[in-house]
Amino acid sequence: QQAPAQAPAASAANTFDAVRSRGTLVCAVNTGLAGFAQPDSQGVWRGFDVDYCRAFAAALFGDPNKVRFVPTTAQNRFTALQSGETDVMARNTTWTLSRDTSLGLDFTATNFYDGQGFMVKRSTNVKSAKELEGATICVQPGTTTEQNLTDWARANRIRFTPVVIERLEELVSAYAAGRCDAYTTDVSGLASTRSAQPQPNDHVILPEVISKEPLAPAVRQGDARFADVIRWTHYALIAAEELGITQANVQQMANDPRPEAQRLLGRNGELGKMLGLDNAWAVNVIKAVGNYGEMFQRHLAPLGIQRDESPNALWTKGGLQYAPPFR
Amino acid sequence: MSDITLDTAVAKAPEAAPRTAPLSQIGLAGWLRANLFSSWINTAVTLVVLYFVVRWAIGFIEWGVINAVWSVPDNQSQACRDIKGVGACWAVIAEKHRFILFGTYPYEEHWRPALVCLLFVGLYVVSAMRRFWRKELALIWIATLTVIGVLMWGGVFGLSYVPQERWGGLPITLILATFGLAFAFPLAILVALGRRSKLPAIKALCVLYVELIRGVPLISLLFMASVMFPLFLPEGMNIDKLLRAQIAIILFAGAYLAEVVRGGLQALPKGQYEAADALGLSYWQKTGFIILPQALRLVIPPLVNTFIGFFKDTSLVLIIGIFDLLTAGKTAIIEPAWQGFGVEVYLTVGAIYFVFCFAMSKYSQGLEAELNRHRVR
Amino acid sequence: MSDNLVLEPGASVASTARTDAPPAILMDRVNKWFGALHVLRDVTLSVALGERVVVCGPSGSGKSTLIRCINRLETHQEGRILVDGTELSDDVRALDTIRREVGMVFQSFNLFPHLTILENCTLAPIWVRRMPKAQAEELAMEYLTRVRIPEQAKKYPGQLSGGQQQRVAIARALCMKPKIMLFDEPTSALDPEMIKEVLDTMVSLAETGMTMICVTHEMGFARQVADRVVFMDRGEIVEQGAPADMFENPKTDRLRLFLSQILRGH
Amino acid sequence: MSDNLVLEPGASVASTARTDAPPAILMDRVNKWFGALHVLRDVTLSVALGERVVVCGPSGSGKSTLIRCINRLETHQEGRILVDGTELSDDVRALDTIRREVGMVFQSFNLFPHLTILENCTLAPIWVRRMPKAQAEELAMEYLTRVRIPEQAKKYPGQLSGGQQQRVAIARALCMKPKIMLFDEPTSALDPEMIKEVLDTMVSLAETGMTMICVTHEMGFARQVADRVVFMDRGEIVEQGAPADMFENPKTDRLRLFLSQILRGH
Amino acid sequence: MSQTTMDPRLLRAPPKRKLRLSWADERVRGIVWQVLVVGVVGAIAYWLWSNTVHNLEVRRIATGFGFLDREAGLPIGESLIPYSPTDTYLRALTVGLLNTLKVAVVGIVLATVLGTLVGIARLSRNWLLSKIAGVYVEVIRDLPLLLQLLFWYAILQALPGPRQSLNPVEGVFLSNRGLKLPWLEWQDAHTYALLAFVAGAVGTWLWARRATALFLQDGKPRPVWPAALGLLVGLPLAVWAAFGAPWTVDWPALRGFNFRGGLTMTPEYFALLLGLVLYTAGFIAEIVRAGILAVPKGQWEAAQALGLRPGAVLKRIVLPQALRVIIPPMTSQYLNITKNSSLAVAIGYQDIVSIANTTLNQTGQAIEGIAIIMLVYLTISLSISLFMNWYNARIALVER
Ligand SMILES: Nc1ncnc2c1ncn2[C@@H]1O[C@H](COP(=O)(O)OP(=O)(O)OP(=O)(O)O)[C@@H](O)[C@H]1O
Ligand SMILES: Nc1ncnc2c1ncn2[C@@H]1O[C@H](COP(=O)(O)OP(=O)(O)OP(=O)(O)O)[C@@H](O)[C@H]1O
Ligand SMILES: [Mg+2]
Ligand SMILES: [Mg+2]
Repeated sequence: QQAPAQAPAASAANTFDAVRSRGTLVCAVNTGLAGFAQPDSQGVWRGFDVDYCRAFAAALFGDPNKVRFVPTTAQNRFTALQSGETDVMARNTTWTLSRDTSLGLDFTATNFYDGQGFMVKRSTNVKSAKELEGATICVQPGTTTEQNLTDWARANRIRFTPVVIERLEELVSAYAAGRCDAYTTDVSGLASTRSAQPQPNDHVILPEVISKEPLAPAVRQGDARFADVIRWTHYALIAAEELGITQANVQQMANDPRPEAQRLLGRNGELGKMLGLDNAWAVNVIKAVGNYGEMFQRHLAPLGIQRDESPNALWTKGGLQYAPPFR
Repeated sequence: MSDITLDTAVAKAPEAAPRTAPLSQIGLAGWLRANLFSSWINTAVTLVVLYFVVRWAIGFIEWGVINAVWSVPDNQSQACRDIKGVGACWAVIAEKHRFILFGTYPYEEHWRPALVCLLFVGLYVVSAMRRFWRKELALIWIATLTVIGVLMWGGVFGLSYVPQERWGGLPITLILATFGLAFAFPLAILVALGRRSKLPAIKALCVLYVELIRGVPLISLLFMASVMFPLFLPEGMNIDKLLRAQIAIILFAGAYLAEVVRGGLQALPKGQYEAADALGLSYWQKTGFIILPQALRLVIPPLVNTFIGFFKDTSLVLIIGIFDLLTAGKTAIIEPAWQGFGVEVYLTVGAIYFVFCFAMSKYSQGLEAELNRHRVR
Repeated sequence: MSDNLVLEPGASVASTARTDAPPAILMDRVNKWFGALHVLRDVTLSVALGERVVVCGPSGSGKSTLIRCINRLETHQEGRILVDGTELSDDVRALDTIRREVGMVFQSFNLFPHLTILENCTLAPIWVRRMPKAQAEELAMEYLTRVRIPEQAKKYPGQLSGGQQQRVAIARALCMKPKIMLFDEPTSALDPEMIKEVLDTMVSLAETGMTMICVTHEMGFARQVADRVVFMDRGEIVEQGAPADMFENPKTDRLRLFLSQILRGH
Repeated sequence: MSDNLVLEPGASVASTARTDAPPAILMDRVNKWFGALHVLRDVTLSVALGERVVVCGPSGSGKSTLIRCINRLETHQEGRILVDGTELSDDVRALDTIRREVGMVFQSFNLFPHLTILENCTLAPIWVRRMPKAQAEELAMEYLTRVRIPEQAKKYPGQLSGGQQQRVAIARALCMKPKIMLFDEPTSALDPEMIKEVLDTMVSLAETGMTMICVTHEMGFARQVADRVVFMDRGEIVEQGAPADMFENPKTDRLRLFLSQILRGH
Repeated sequence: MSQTTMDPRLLRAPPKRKLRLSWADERVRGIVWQVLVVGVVGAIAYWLWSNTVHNLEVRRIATGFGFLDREAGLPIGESLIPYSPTDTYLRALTVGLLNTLKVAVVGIVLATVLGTLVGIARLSRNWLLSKIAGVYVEVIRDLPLLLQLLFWYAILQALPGPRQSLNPVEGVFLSNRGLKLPWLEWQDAHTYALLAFVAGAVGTWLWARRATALFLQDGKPRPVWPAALGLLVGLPLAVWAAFGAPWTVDWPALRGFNFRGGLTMTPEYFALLLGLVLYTAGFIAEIVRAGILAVPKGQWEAAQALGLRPGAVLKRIVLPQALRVIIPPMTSQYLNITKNSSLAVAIGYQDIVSIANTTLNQTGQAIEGIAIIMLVYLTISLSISLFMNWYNARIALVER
């Protein structure tokens, strides 16, 4: 299974050096998905994924602004990464075995645990996805979503009429206008769509989650060092939250006596050097974007995405977000 | 003879004075009668059309002006939501117009793409004027396009560097269309010449290219540029997305323009070719000095029409995720606060496209009439 | 064949009009405006059956408009026009009747380029007169022989010279067996050598006793066949009379001026 | 009839041709086909330096093709053509040489409408002869003065009358200082009053001793300047000789017929 | 003179020419040029090809069309043939192709009709009508088609939901789920009645031709409509009755979430069709107008002067001449409508591009996916061109 990775290794092996010598990181993001990546009225990219890109840049260069965002569609996201047009992809992409193995990519660490669900209008009085027999369902093509839906419908003997629209905005507005009875995508997407509706309470996200959708940033296969930086940046964000280090208090926390905090913040040990980075890398990251919880709060909570009791909660609170030890 | 002329001039024969036509023939009444109510069927048509036009116009004015919301305090789109369906929410334009026009270009640097748009318009205006139809025009184009590149990218003369992914909105549309034309044009000339060549292999190659491209939709070429192009290049070499789309548009435009140019070449009398041959001019001298200057002049009106087509077609890059005017417009309404105001944004974007295309099409019609008058004389 | 053309057996002497019969065309104080432009002013004209009238006058004087009013290619706005006893009005049936009775030959031939010569000639007899095709073709060949181009029947108009085309146009009009023929400067778009062949055809047509109104500046033709010459200027009939009389003794200055001009021109 | 054919190359009875010098043009049993159509049949013709030859013959007899073969606007398929000692073949360099030596004037002028008169005349000297622009313009003005239209130099062809345009075309050809001039019916697209001015120009050119081959039906011109008249029919040279001789005593029936036609036509 | 014609030299055919190997030889130069150009193009093509092969290998992207037999698993909203997600990719693509054809064919017919009407309206003597038609043409032609499609789709979505759907006539529902019409429960009898109707149409056409021929023979006009009535209405009815006149109407009814039964026209299809038809009609209108204006006024007048009625003038004189001018540009509009139907992908109508696109996304086989799209369009374009050229040649034949 390693064989295919050999040839790209030639060019991918030095992604780290290439990025460092270029001085900017090129990060693939969604063309527009509320909460995750989307330009605001002034044309500045904002969102959860976007902040991850900034965090990577802060880790690599100590400056969160040394990043360029390349909007990608569902079709060209993988080619954009394969061809070297982008260095890293933080674009709500599900980590699957086939993608990990056959596309010449490496997924790093799951930064968001998602799962596919359904949303309906409250007025339909539907309480469970099983009641969707005969419904019209809005779905995006060319993604795992579409296949999950057909698998699930077959398993549950449900007939449905699909409305398949490529661009998300269109799909959402089709649902909102009542073109479909139900809208299916990852729960996070549902939540963000729901919160964007004039009356969010008119929409219900059904309890069934029909798939696992771990979203993870991906890099080209072959440069383990670069992948490490990406992976550990994520872990730094988690660890910061575990340790209570925030954007606001990261300077004061430098004096925090806890050894793990000392190591994370580069006061103690050479963890940054080991990654090939500055020892203050984690400080830079947190200064730029805050910790994981802050990012979540900033971008996803306003969309109505629950964190408590979801897999995205810290492991200490019953979730799955867990950082390996910084030592 | 001359005295007769004199006679008539002095002594006019008695004649019935020209009467004015009956009132029903002239003036407003005459005009109305002739143009709107000349027969009962005509009258019926007039009334029906009038009814619909008036009803639609009143409805539109009510929605678009009287009941419209023009602005809201920062992102509080609730006022807009309340009147949805009854009035337009122009507040979305007030809030998002700079994003629609310039996309993700750095906000403080928006004067640069704005200047670029003005330069493009200036370029079009200058190219439209017949007194600039000289060789120097090519220099003007090269100079302007260079300045545009400098402005957009920056990185020199104290302008900050702006990478290509941050460009967006109207400049992208103008760049795709104009650079598309500028590069497709020489290609088109070569292909058109090739298609008329006596050498069978070259001719076949050109025919194949033109027919292949014209037989498939532009979006399949754009898909190819976006998905397949990276496969064509050696590893490690990559071309950014805008450039790939630009190449697809150039290849596409090249085929259509080649047919336009070929039309001009065919319209040129054979005698011009023969006279040039008889003077001993070589093939390239003949082509450059005699054939092309005349043939291209003949095809300027269809050229402008083709250009309008490309201008509109650049909107298809939406499908591969490039932030042109239309994509920027659509992206503007992703933000939760502004979702659902597509019609307002589409109308605005449509108005921008319309202004450009309408101006060009009027110009081409005028030019065509003028050139035809020339040819008749 | 010639009996097809001779409308009244007694009409062999073509010199004078029979004023006793009801007039073929009667125009009574006809007025016409194009917008505010007064193009026909109180025109009163009566043409007897079998009479041959030549209309002349300076350019823009309303000659074409006059004869185009007769088969209602233009509508007049005041006054009355009676053709063969039928009054021209908005009535569609009256118009159909009149158009069948009146043949017209245009300056620019107006043959139908997508039909052969024979088809050009048989079109109206078949679809308007509902004549069987074979009979219509026979008739058409007769008239084509009459204008001396039967051998061109299978060709298309584009393949014929101008003079030949104009003769086809005459044959086409004759195929409807009209009582009245209108000619609007039938020779002015032709080269000199072709003018003669068309004029010859018209002369021989005149000799059959056909009622004709012809706008032309061919004074030779007028002298040879016209019973009457009508001189128009600025939308009025200024003077009319026998050709010899008119040309030798013009009564009005306007006619004198006109004659001097066209004679100088030739 | 075939015994009347005069085909021997030595048959030139031209009065002033210098037969001692090598011939300017030598065509030896030239044959040409358009597809299956045999347009030139064993044409053998020798034109001495300084000789003036007029070619005439009925339409379609191959006159244009003959002279267009001389500067290879058409390619012949059999036989040899030598121009000023260089043989015409697929060789591009030979062709370049020949085209510089041979000037051509067309029936329809073929001036370049987008260039001024002066630019029309200097184009080839500058780009083919690589003459400095100033010198080329001086030369052009000299020839334009020769054809008596120096004052039009800055105008565009569209602003000139037909006769003037044809004189520009002659000047344009002369600017390449050709040894031989070819004329293909240079006056037949002109109005009568303009024919004379072009013919005058050609006569004065002939007086400078230029080698000329001219396709024309202007018999007056032929009589005045031609050393020899060549009569072609159906792709063959049927008869040739001094103009006076040819016109007064045509030896073949075909020439006699032809002469009677063109004389009647005029 | 005939002696000359018999001249044996006349029968001689042109000789073949020999090639001389020299750079100065025109033909040698020609060959060298061609080899050079074709070589360069070939080299570029080879370079791209070898890169592609290498990249495919490296990225482990399988090539070949084997994936066509695999299960697609992609849901399709509307289909002319039975389809379920368990079917193969090949079948899914076939569904897409049929959907493309459905839009293209219906679009061509409607755009031609609308365009002709608008073109004639622009020539109308009614000032208001002609001005409105003019404004329509200008506006429609100066806006990108994609924008128009999005606009119409947005408008259609603003229709009320199925529960509040407009119900202008019993059994007809218009909602944001599309247009629902009552439809017969199809039985064999209906198939036979339909066949009878087709036969009736052919019969009517034959009779119309015969009537014209007879009319040309004896000049007696024979009305076509009684026969048409009998053949087009009577015959199918009789056949239907003979099979027992089954008559069960499938009324669309709101059950659960959606209407069940009846005939559906989805908003996606409708928006695409509307957009394409309105857009293309703008161009066709101009073509028709130019075609009619190309017939000189003298032709109208001459025909009128011969006593032809307005209908006959149009049919026998003006249209045959106008068509010559109209057909070639019309062909390119038909090609455009077909190619533009690919924009369906933007508004969720599942045409060939949309399905091939999803396929290449799921299988990663970009080259094959795009090759399929191109091949389909090239084939359609070529067929339309051939048909229109044939038709053009046929009517050109009438002229010369
Ligand atoms: N369709 C029209 N609309 C407006 N004015 C017209 C129209 N047709 C003719 N006229 C005007 O009416 C006047 C009479 O025109 P008419 O063609 O009858 O003159 P004419 O005597 O036939 O001239 P000619 O000898 O040049 O043919 C002219 O001034 C002409 O400009
Ligand atoms: N390019 C061509 N292709 C085919 N046939 C041609 C071509 N050019 C000329 N011909 C034919 O060759 C024959 C000779 O033509 P050519 O033009 O030399 O005659 P010509 O004597 O100059 O006649 P004219 O007095 O009409 O100019 C004619 O039958 C003509 O139809
Ligand atoms: Mg007139
Ligand atoms: Mg000739």
